Amino acid sequence: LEEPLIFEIGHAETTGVDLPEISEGRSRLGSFARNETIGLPGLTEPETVRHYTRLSRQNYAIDLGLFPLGSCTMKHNPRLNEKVARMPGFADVHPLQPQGTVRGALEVINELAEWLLKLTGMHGVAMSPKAGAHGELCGILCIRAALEARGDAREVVLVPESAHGTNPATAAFANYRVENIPANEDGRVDLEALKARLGPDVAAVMITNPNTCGLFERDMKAISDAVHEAGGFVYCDGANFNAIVGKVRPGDLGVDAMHINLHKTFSTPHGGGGPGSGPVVLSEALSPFGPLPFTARTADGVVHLAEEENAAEFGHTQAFGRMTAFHGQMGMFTRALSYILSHGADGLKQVAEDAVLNANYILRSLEDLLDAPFAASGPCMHEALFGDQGFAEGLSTLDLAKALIDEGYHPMTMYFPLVVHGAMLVEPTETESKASLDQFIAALRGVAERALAGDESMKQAPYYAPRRRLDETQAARKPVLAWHEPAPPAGTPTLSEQGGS
Amino acid sequence: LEEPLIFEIGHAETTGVDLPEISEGRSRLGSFARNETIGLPGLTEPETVRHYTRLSRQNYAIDLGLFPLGSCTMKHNPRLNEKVARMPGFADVHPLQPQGTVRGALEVINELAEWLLKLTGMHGVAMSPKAGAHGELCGILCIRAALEARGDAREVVLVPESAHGTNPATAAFANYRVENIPANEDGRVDLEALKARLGPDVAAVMITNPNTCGLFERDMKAISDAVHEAGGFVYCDGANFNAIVGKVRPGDLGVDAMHINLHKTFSTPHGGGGPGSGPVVLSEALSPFGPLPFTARTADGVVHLAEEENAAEFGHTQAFGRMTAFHGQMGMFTRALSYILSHGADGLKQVAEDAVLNANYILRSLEDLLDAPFAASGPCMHEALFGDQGFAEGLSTLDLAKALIDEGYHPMTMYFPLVVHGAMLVEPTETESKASLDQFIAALRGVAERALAGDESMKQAPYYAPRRRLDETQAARKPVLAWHEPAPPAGTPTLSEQGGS
Amino acid sequence: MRYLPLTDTDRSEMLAKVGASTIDDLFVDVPEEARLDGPIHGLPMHASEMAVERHMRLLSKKNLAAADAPFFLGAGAYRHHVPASVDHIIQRGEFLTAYTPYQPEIAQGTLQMLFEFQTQVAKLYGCAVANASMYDGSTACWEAVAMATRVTRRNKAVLSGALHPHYTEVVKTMAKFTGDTIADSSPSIQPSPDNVGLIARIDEDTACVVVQYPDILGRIPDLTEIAEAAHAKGALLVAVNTEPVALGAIKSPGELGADIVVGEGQAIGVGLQFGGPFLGLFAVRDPKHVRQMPGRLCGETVDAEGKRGFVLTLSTREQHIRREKATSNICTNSGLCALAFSVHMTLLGEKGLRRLAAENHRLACIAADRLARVPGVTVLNELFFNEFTIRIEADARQVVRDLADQGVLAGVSLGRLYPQVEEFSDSLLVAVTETTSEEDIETLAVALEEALS
Amino acid sequence: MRYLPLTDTDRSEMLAKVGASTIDDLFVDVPEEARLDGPIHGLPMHASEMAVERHMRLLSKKNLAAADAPFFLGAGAYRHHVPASVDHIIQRGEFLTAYTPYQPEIAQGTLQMLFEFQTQVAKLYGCAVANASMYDGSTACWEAVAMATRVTRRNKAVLSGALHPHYTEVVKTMAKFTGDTIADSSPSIQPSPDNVGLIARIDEDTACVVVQYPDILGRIPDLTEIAEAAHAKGALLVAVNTEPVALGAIKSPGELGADIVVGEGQAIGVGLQFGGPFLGLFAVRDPKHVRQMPGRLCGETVDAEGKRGFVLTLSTREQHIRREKATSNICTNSGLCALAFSVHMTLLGEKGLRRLAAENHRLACIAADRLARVPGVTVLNELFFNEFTIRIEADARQVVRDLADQGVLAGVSLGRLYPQVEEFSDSLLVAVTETTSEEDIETLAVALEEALS
Repeated sequence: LEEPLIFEIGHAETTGVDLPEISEGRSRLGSFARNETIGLPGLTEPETVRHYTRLSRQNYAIDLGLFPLGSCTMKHNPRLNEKVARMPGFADVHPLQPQGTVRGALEVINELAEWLLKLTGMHGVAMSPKAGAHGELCGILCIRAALEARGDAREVVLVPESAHGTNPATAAFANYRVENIPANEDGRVDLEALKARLGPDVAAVMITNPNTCGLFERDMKAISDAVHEAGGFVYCDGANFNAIVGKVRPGDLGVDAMHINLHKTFSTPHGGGGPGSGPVVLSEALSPFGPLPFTARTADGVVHLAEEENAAEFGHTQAFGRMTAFHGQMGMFTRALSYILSHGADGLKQVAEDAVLNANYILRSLEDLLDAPFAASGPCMHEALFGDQGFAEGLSTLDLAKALIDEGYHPMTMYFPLVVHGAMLVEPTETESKASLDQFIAALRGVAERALAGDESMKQAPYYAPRRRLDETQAARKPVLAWHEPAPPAGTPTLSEQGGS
Repeated sequence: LEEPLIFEIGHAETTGVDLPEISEGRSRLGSFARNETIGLPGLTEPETVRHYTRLSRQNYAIDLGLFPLGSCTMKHNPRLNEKVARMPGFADVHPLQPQGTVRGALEVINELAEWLLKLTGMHGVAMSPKAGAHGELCGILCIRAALEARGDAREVVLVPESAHGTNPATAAFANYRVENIPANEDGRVDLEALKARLGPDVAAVMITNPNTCGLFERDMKAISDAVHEAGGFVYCDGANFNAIVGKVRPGDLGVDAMHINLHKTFSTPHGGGGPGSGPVVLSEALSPFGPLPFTARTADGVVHLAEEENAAEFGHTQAFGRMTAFHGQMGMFTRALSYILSHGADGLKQVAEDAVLNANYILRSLEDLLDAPFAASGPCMHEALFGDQGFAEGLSTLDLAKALIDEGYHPMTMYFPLVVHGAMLVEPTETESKASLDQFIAALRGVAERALAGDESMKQAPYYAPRRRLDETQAARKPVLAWHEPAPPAGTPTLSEQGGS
Repeated sequence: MRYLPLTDTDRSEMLAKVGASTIDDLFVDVPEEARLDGPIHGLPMHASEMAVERHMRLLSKKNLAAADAPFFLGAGAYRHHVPASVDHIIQRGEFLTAYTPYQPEIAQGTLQMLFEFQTQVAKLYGCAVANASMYDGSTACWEAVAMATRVTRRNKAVLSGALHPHYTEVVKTMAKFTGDTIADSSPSIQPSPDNVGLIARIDEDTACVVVQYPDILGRIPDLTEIAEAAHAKGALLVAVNTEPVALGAIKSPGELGADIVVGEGQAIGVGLQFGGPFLGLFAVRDPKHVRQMPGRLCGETVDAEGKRGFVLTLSTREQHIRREKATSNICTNSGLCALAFSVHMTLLGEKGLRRLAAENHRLACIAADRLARVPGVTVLNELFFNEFTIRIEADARQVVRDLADQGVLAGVSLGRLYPQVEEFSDSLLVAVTETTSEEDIETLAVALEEALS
Repeated sequence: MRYLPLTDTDRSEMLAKVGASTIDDLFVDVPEEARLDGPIHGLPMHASEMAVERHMRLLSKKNLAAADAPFFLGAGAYRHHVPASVDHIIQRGEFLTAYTPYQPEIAQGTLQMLFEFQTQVAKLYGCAVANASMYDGSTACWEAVAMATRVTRRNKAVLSGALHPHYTEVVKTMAKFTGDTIADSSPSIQPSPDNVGLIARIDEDTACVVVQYPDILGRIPDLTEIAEAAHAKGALLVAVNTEPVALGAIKSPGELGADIVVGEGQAIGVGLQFGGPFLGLFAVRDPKHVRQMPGRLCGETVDAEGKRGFVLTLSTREQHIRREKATSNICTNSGLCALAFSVHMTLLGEKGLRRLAAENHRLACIAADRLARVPGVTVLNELFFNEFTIRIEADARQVVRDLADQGVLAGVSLGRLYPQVEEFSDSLLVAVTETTSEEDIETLAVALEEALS
């Protein structure tokens, strides 16, 4: 049974809440009182629960199976986190309550901040960014503010070819000119090329480490040193921090700013696209410029929230501004902290080790069949990268991915990073068992063999999903972005025609 | 992907809880300390969540679609009820806490009891029975106790042919001899036949009203009067109370005892087979014999829990005993009370009306196609009854039901009541919309037409369910009721053979 | 009404379709004099979700939740930490709002879960076969007695004095009506159970001996000895367990010779809930007794394509088929509680259950040692798992109430359980689980010391 | 570790398969001097679920939850009753643990929901098209300004003084780096918004005027007048709404001529959560502006068999395709919050939203009337929906703190929002919703009266 839209089953007169009908009273709305209908359909509770339950079953999710999206870190979302986030002291408090009534909330922010600083070896942290990309922006703005504070108007940000799309978008947004830096044949940043480009116009280098080829940038420290020597800053995209948490601290590698995706490394749910949360850790050089609000513990050990009104008290006078209203993604902080405390320092280290072990196991179980461009250069980190070399004529990475859907799996990340042709980036994460990996490997080997052998039926895959391939071209060419009352079928007389004499 | 058993994927060394390994300490277990392994597999949390999420998706449920099981009342289970049941003051209190620490819990029991008494027009209520059948037993034991108290050892309980199977089982359990009473051609109890059978040996008559043909027993009051006159009691099976709640009070019809299925009439979830909850309302004549514990409000308005220790204080000295440990299904009481308060007296009346309207709508939308044996005698109550008359040779009610699965629906109750050949009992409940009924009617008409026309393919249905027809005969003939480590495949050397020299 | 999808327009159209002019035309069979005119007098009208939630929250807050106090109650209901994922899973609509799996093709989720549950229970109890759950431990206990009478064709049950008094009461209540004979007694307040006295009561008419393990005072009876004595007289041993966590630390009743093992499963996954719904467990050691078992059974089979699948089976024992000849009138079971138990048990696994049991025992030993140092307190038990009996020089019921006023839930007084037995008034059952902190134990000790001085 | 399925046996086998002798062989690329030996010093080791839950509960209990006090805070975050079914649905694993729907064939659940959400938002805002959500209202506000500069190719934004100061601050912060010009001011504390002053600031360089509706003081500005003035100069009107419930009672910004409507959706379905995650709403009145919109868009299409389906579309605007030429760097959205909003809005429907709005307004009127009778209190607003400003003869920040000590959460002082503006110190924003009882209002009035006497 197909699930209709709420607009097709709901009515304006139906509602799933019981509220009194208000007889006309005195209004303080003046002439703004609404008289037009809005056009919102209502459903009763039984209909609502059924509609969304049925819709949900058309989704793939980590709760249903392995979700090997490289660079997206689809790991298990612990249910304790959900329970904690719903405790009334976290879920039902207003961001502007007097500080004396939200001491526990402030302690959560502070406790999480302390963990992040210790895990990264950094000096300060801006907790408020709403997502990874928002955190990137925060980091770049800190760099810009620091440079401006010393009267140094640099114009260029260097970004490797393999960077996440958000990296150049962020730099451009902050009015920087973006220049690419090439990779060496190992899949890593070409240190010499980078050094050659550094100069007084380079504000920062944005590097993802582990990078989007799933490799650790061996020369990270050397890169940082060179950038610092040239007067620039190092921004590290922390999307892949899960591969190294507890194994190495970015601060020890010379990083000046790094955002942390709480929904990746620290297991808060993706929810079909968000919300995320992207705290940014900062080096000593950048910390003074971190945005408001921020939390700090004063000498007496009490936690204080520094906002516009009291930043001066805490000596935080050079903040570059404010990234968002209120204090950031509190609902994600409680979840991430629950996760971190559950794992502890020992468990987080094990997380990185298991994530990396799982990825290498996949790499080595498939490299005989699929092209693995950097396999020879050594182990990968948390994700394994393959290319489409050897696929039969006419069959693509897309076809393999869609065929994998019919095997019961969500596909891996496709065509990213751009540096590998027909790239397939597989990130199993640490929350998969060996049995689960073995089953996935068998399925992937199966479709890979078909792609190599030229099984044309793959071009029509998926066959067994809730939908066959969807026409994205039509969607973009004639965008239908909202539901509209269907026009009456041709030939139906209009009301006036019907009633006309 | 098929979902394996936990025994096939779990390990003794794996656990989804973090508990310390206890080094051998002093033990007070003596020689009883366990040394054998138990053989329980463990899974980590990610594996556990996935296993059960995937399993759940092989179930049909009211959240997924209409569930027209006659006599089972599969209505929507409001989520507020689930939230309320989990409030710490209800979920996290021990049944033997001092009464001063559980005043609110006692108030819930009392408030719900008051509602049940007012809705039924009865005098007392035993809240502790664990389910409908347990409530039946409670009611029959009250009757037995009342009769014994007056030294009247009657031996027979009269039960109509169309009764729920639990009715005769209950009477037999209480050491009564069960005799059937016939139905008239209307599908109702034959009053004259009943009257003829009444006498000094008849302890009680057990009647379901509305009955299992979905009809209201018009002569209920006359039946009660006749039974009372003959010195017996009237037990009413309240499984179908949802059809008449707020429309008529069983107490006004002369009923002496009736159980109420909170999971039917009052929307607590069935949970794949339970838990239920079956409070029993009692007439003034039977109330003194109700089992412990019971709650009563004393003159000062304070609620007291009467248990063995204090029953005398409350004048309840003739209790026939105890049905269960503790106080009954508290978790169902909080849910049922939330539901009742949500609907209120006006809403509950509407519930009955909509349930009956929906059933009649189904009856009248199908009677032209399917044999409806009692359709001519007037409206039905909350469920519509059809028979298999006219089905093509070789096709049965079972085939129709299984074909309905392929249409996306759970089948109706089949082959019950026994008085109609190939019976199909359809109960839509009040929580279905007209659109939902129309869609179901169309599907049912479709399969009915195929059954009438002799579509042989129905005999193999379902085709699109998680499983095709299951071999119930094999299951019963060679019962496999627990998982066993599979024997090694033939030819595999045993350990001793492998190691043998 | 937020739960009623019919609109007034729908109602009019549908009345027209069924040929009725008003809804009351559909209630013609209800005698007019009994038909109610409007909403029942004296009851409130419908209320918003917010209003109902508020009302229920106020009632909830009138209770002292276990999490808000040092907590030592047991006596058949135990407080354990239940992982959040258990509650998540049982709230999946596909489990929560499904019916009894009578249509197996679209109920494999519930059925496979029940098959796994049965196996877990059987292993835990050291038995061959377990059923798909009963109402609770007390009713399962009666069902075991009834089954023993069917198997042995005798009608007398000998109950250990140390069986939970509610269980004893349920058995006696049922037997009063079925006509079975029940021999019971009160427990003897001694460091070890009175096996000699119990064995002496077994005779040639005895269908079964019913022994709780660990018993109501927390003691651990030697089932082997009793099993041998029972079997020698042709009787069955029914073992009753109210704390399944104990079986992670002590031998299973099946291993010790019990023929039928029943118990309360609440401690794993289900929670306290003021006493219900709970979870009755029922297992038999000898597979040949399966056809005399009460309750639902889930069995493995294959579908028309040969795929493994599960069905409810052997239902010829049950009331909906056998009617008055059924083995029991039980119909509804505790499916959702069985799911909670099974999920929690899967999370625990062998390793987790053993560690959980060890942690319970460790803390209970600490508590016993600490309380023994309180002047006026004597620990009765020689052996125990996570619950033991103390005797105090005061009326324990009053002490429990006084401590509750101070926010300490000290345990279950024997006076609460045996109001008629004067000599028990100085005794108190103290249960300790992994949710008890050493600080809680200290608080109890200090409060007791003050109460007794 | 309960979240890590690999056993030690697995790890050994897998290391062998990948040809490593220890796990550190896989970390060879990390310079040895930077590699950490053991767990990071000074941090605790792993903890059980019970221990973590306890720790977090203790922290939670250090906060005064809104449900436990008469509560009057608003200023961009509103407390409304969220039906239990909303939370049930967003916890379905298939919604909660899904990723961005990049594989539409197996993400129709999320996609259809987003399509429905977009339509609901568009209708509510009186617009043609809404996107699939942004981080929150404040960032959506900046995105609107940035979009206006793209559309008009001008780079000056005129902000109403009565825009939420956090929103103003976010816009100014961003503009500092992009080089756009922001003209802003503080609100004038008057019964009605200063439209004349605002309109006077619009010039030929202005890309957009940004007006909050209702504004930070709870007043309702006449958008029509501003829209006309802006359009006359070739500028766009950006309307900002922080309380979507208001739009059940007052005209939509689109209807009044706003070109871009953005806002905070938290009030419907999402809850307070100490300020996040919230839900940015973004819509445009004119469909021709769609290709300049930021954020994800979900569109209808068909699959290979002609069945209706939904996909993310027009992604050529987005960063993962356009990189440095993207319309915004936004990537993650607020999918789960959008789901909560959409479910709650579906439960409300037209009728429910209007009744909810009417109930909010009714109670707010009662509160305004009652507070006006407190000596020393003046109600500022001429018009308001569910929030209004009062002036009190005292330092409002201090009064709020003092009342909090008494367990009354009295509102948001303007001093908290505008610490630098001395003259605002006597002003207090009071928000009233359906969760406020008349008893709460009375409690506030009495407490204020005491505080001011």
